[in-house]
Amino acid sequence: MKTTYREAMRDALRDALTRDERVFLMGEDVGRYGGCFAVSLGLLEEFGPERVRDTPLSESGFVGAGIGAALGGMRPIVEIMTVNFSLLALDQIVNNAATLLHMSGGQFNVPVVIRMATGAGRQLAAQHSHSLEAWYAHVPGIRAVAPATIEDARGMLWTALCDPDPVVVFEHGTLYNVEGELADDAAPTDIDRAAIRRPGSDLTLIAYGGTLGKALGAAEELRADGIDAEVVDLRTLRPLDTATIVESVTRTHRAVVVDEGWRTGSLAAEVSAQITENAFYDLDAPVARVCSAEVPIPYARHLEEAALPQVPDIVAAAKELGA
Amino acid sequence: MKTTYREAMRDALRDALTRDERVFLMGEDVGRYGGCFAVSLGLLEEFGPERVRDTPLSESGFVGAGIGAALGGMRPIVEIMTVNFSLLALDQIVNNAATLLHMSGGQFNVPVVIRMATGAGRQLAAQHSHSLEAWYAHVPGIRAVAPATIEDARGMLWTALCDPDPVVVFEHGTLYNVEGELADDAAPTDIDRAAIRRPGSDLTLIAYGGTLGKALGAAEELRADGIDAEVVDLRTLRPLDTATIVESVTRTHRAVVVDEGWRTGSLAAEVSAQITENAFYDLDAPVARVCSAEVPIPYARHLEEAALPQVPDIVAAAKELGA
Amino acid sequence: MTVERDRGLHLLRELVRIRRFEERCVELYSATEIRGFLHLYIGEEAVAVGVMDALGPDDAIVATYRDHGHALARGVPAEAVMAEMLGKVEGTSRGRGGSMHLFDRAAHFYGGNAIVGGGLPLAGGLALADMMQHRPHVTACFFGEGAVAEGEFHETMNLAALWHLPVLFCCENNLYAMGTALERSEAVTDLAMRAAGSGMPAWPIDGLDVLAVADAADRAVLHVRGGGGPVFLELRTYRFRAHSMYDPERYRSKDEVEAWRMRDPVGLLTERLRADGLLADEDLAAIEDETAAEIDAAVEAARAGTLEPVEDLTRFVTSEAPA
Amino acid sequence: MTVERDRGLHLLRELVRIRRFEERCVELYSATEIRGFLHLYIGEEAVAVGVMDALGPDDAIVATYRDHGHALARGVPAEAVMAEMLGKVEGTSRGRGGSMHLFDRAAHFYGGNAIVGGGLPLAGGLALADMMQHRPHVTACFFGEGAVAEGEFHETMNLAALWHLPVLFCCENNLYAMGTALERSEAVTDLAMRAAGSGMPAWPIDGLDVLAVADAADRAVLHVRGGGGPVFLELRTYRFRAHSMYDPERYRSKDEVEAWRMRDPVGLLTERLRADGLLADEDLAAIEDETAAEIDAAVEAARAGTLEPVEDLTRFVTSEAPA
Ligand SMILES: Cc1ncc(C[n+]2csc(CCOP(=O)(O)OP(=O)(O)O)c2C)c(N)n1
Ligand SMILES: Cc1ncc(C[n+]2csc(CCOP(=O)(O)OP(=O)(O)O)c2C)c(N)n1
Ligand SMILES: [Mg+2]
Ligand SMILES: [Mg+2]
Repeated sequence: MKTTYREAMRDALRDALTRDERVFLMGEDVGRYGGCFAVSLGLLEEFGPERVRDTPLSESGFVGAGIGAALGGMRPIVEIMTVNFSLLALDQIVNNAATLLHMSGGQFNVPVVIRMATGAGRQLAAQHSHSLEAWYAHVPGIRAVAPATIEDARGMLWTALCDPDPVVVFEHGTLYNVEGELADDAAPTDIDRAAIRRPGSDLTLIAYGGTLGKALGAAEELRADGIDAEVVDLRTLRPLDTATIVESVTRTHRAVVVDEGWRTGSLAAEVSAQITENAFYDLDAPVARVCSAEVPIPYARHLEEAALPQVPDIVAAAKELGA
Repeated sequence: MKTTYREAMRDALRDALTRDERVFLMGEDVGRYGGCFAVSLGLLEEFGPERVRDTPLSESGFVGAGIGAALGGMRPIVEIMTVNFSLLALDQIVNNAATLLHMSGGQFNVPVVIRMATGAGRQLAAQHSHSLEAWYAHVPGIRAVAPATIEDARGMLWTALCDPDPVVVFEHGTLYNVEGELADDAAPTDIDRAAIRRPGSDLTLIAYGGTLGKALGAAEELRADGIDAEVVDLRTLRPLDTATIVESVTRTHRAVVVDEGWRTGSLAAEVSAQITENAFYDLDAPVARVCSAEVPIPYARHLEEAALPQVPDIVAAAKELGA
Repeated sequence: MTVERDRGLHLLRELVRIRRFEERCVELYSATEIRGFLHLYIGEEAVAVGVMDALGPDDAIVATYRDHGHALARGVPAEAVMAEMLGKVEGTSRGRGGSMHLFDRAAHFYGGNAIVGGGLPLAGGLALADMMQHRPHVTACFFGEGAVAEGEFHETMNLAALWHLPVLFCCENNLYAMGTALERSEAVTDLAMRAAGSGMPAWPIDGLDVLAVADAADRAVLHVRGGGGPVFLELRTYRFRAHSMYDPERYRSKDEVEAWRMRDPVGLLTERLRADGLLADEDLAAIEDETAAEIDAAVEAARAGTLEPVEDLTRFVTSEAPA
Repeated sequence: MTVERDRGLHLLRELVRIRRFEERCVELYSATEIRGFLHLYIGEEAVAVGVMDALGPDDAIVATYRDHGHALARGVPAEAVMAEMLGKVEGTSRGRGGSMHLFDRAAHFYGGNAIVGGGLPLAGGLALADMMQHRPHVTACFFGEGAVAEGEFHETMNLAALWHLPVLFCCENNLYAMGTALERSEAVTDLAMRAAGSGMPAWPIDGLDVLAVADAADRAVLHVRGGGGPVFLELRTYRFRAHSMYDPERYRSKDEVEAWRMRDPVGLLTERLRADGLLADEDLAAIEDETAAEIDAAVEAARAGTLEPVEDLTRFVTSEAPA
């Protein structure tokens, strides 16, 4: 059927709320407002205020409450409007959600799912445009996933809820309006594996979330120049599916990692390091990175566009590798 | 003169408070208690409660107040007891300190210095042993430094205060009791340059903060095996002194990055990626990383030791590179 | 209370300026000349106008993302504000901040802060800097009632009361935080009473009546400037328009909005001045004409403005060495 | 209030158990058998003992890093607590948590949390889970008065009052947060009054009198369990020893400490029971003997315990698939 990323995510939420009564959605304006990006629109009417809970503006408080509710046997889906505001909840996520199982010697696991919008591209300036996926991917004890397609928007939530441990879901803000087809029998997403979105033989473009579309666009342009690029969607940012990445690069001998995070300390750096560590002697050129410029994202459209990774940047980086 | 890292840091604080009346120290228990690690012991008596300010337990509140005071013309030194608690202040550091200059089109710079203890090694378990330097090094708009020696403990604070923009200083908890000699005429530290702590020709060991000592220890052991290791102390974690790193590796052709942060998404990943990008064709082996295991740091001594990078791990990694 | 003609006309002019400016913003947003998030101040003008009227030229202001009214009332040039929203170099932040991030050093306007509650700690710090430098200035901090649930509000209120910081807390209680009504976000909806409990004078004011606001602000500023410590004003107002341009307002009824419009702050003052025989039709006409001319000129100037060269993208991430 | 002999002796036994256990911990710490941070509960025993006395077996407990007394009073086996501090597999967290992180699923003991204020949101969430699953349980959350300044305290208090969560907030007001006296951390030092202002019943109790604590806790638990929403108890107590083993106590006088020791909770109850003719010398002797035997056995068992194999370092970072 024809749908959008937003609707696919909403269907996933509805499905989860229907299938498991321990599941509930909690966050700022998820109910009466319908969600700041209209993802949960209609769910309050369908499931009631107990299970679709509007919270006060207290990121640390309600994220921590979600963690506590998970300890108490519920399966909370906590929505933080955007990753920018998740900075206010990091103590709960890193010091509690990620550590409780280990600190308790295996006694208390935390089956919470925390959703948040991420990324730039809508001229929202420096306090609303972060891509901090790299931070979350650094923390043992949490799983981080980034649905980049409509299928994954529909299929990742349930697998995330089946995970006995905390899962953070990053939804890139520019994806919500993306339209496409979704098979009625679309299966739950395997969140242990990266996905090869486009097979190719000359080089590997590695992307995730908001940059997948750009990588695929670049692959199209490269084909016009006779370069056959493979495109890998990381899909799960922690734990990284190193095997799939390395297997691809071992075939193509060249890799460009595309990441909307700031270049220094980006997730792309980790991917680059892992490729070097595991496929050094198969590389025909150093792993390249196409990331955001090291600048708080500016408001002006032309500056914001210049700050983010764009198709021409990816194409140029690929060609520099001499593929 | 003979001194300790702690005393050197205290002298640096005293010096700053004496030289510039806009400077003041603010944080939890920096005054009457003398600092949770006794760094500021005696300064309250010397400079009074106005300039050595005990704060309530409100990390976001007093770190933000330090940022605001910097906007207001002061030169605050804000102490967060440890990096673990800085999670509660990240909104202020990332959304305000790091962005205000840019968001204001260059009108408002933020000359604040934020000090915090970091790292493990004292059996303090999962909520008191983080090494999140990689997170801070990811953020444009802030400078991150890690004094690893007594000279730098004494010399970095003043240069940090001279920086018109926010500087975060990471003091590894295991260093405070380190004793050593300090020249009376010790100069302010150049916080733009990494330091080569031990020249060598066979490979480059890159470390910072709490791992510098271990890297130097490993270099000694390697010498016994006829391997001459160069040891580079990053010193400034953001912006990285890529030139010094690359120059060294271009000479030695091999590199091991030693980092107490968790391996995935570590600062070591960034260093590895940069070396590959800039010295790929000079490398005789892939860049290796020796980092902390991907586990919330456990309390039990034998488990904590196993979780952290140790000299034997560094030696083994170096030998694997076939140096 | 009585009001002289000049003052009355001045206040009315300020209310009208903001009202018409915001109306023009709506047009420009529909025409996609303004992008990103746009939060209008229509209905709440009396709050900013009344409080600014009580402040001196050296007092500091901290505002939120809903900051056009505060900037205009504070004397930030309309064309600079408009140019900012059009992303031009002539804008208050050279186009880097946009609607949510207006800054003006000359006006001591420390910015629109787009993190709910994020501006409060900064205000505390600005006040601390004034106090430590013995400057008799007041820092006025504006924030919505939704921010009262945030930890940063709590931490700053306590710090200000504990240290007797010269902060004027201006809580704009427009009853909604996006779609969340006050009674669904606060257990205690009497915000002034609650604030008084944290150790500072606090009282509610009819925020639609600019004279009431100005009068209360006068008394509050007198107290704060006199060294009496912080004051909390609950300014009871209402947002006549949607939260932002994306808000279908499902959370409140048209009737409710209509009822509040009956007490339009512009209308209230107009009637009051007419009743006192201080306002003739031609006075009003003159104000409208002058305002229209000012805004037309601002839009023209903004449109004629220049775009920051893309090469300058990373300027203002760190301070530039003074030439 | 009157007390029967059995109950009186039971409470006295619990007080003595904790006192002697803590005294043994000091010895083991000096002997470096216990490492890391060690926070003693000596002087505050009546708080945990009195509150636990009022709780049922299915109620939940959230504690802080100063958690030995709470664990023991809740029935966590002394040998498991001791083994934890000696870093053994037989410990409550298999040696991974240490003194600050005691956990016990059977006792619904959700851990010592070492982030000041960090346990509060968890408690709110545990209570939310009980409420949503219609379980008549109470979550007792212990925290020090220093935590009252933290944003997480504020956010959780509001959420609990707003949603009528079954939380019993137990504020252990021992007048100091490390070296920071209450009046230097809170603008309003009457914490019960302040808490009442956030919308829940709150009152102060003599926290040195275990009977007064138990009585107040009984009434509070009745209210919370009955669906009346949260209650805040300010338990006025005093820390007879240093904050931790590293604290030279520069911030308070010996006289002050001596004065408080006059009202030692163990002594108070002993006298009271003697006065009521409920306690004979041989009763006390029996309690001391049984306690000594219990603790000796605990230490022996702990010493005889096993160390987690280093190969298992990364266990419990994520859940293990049920065998
Ligand atoms: C910490 C944080 N959480 C959430 C948001 C998203 N957000 C922007 S405005 C807003 C509502 C704020 O309401 P209020 O404080 O009452 O101010 P108002 O918009 O009514 O002026 C929200 C939730 C944000 N910007 N920051
Ligand atoms: C967020 C945070 N800030 C600082 C610390 C360091 N610290 C540990 S205990 C403590 C004092 C807490 O005092 P209080 O809450 O009164 O509890 P008490 O120790 O008196 O029982 C501090 C500051 C911490 N653990 N967490
Ligand atoms: Mg509001
Ligand atoms: Mg205390």
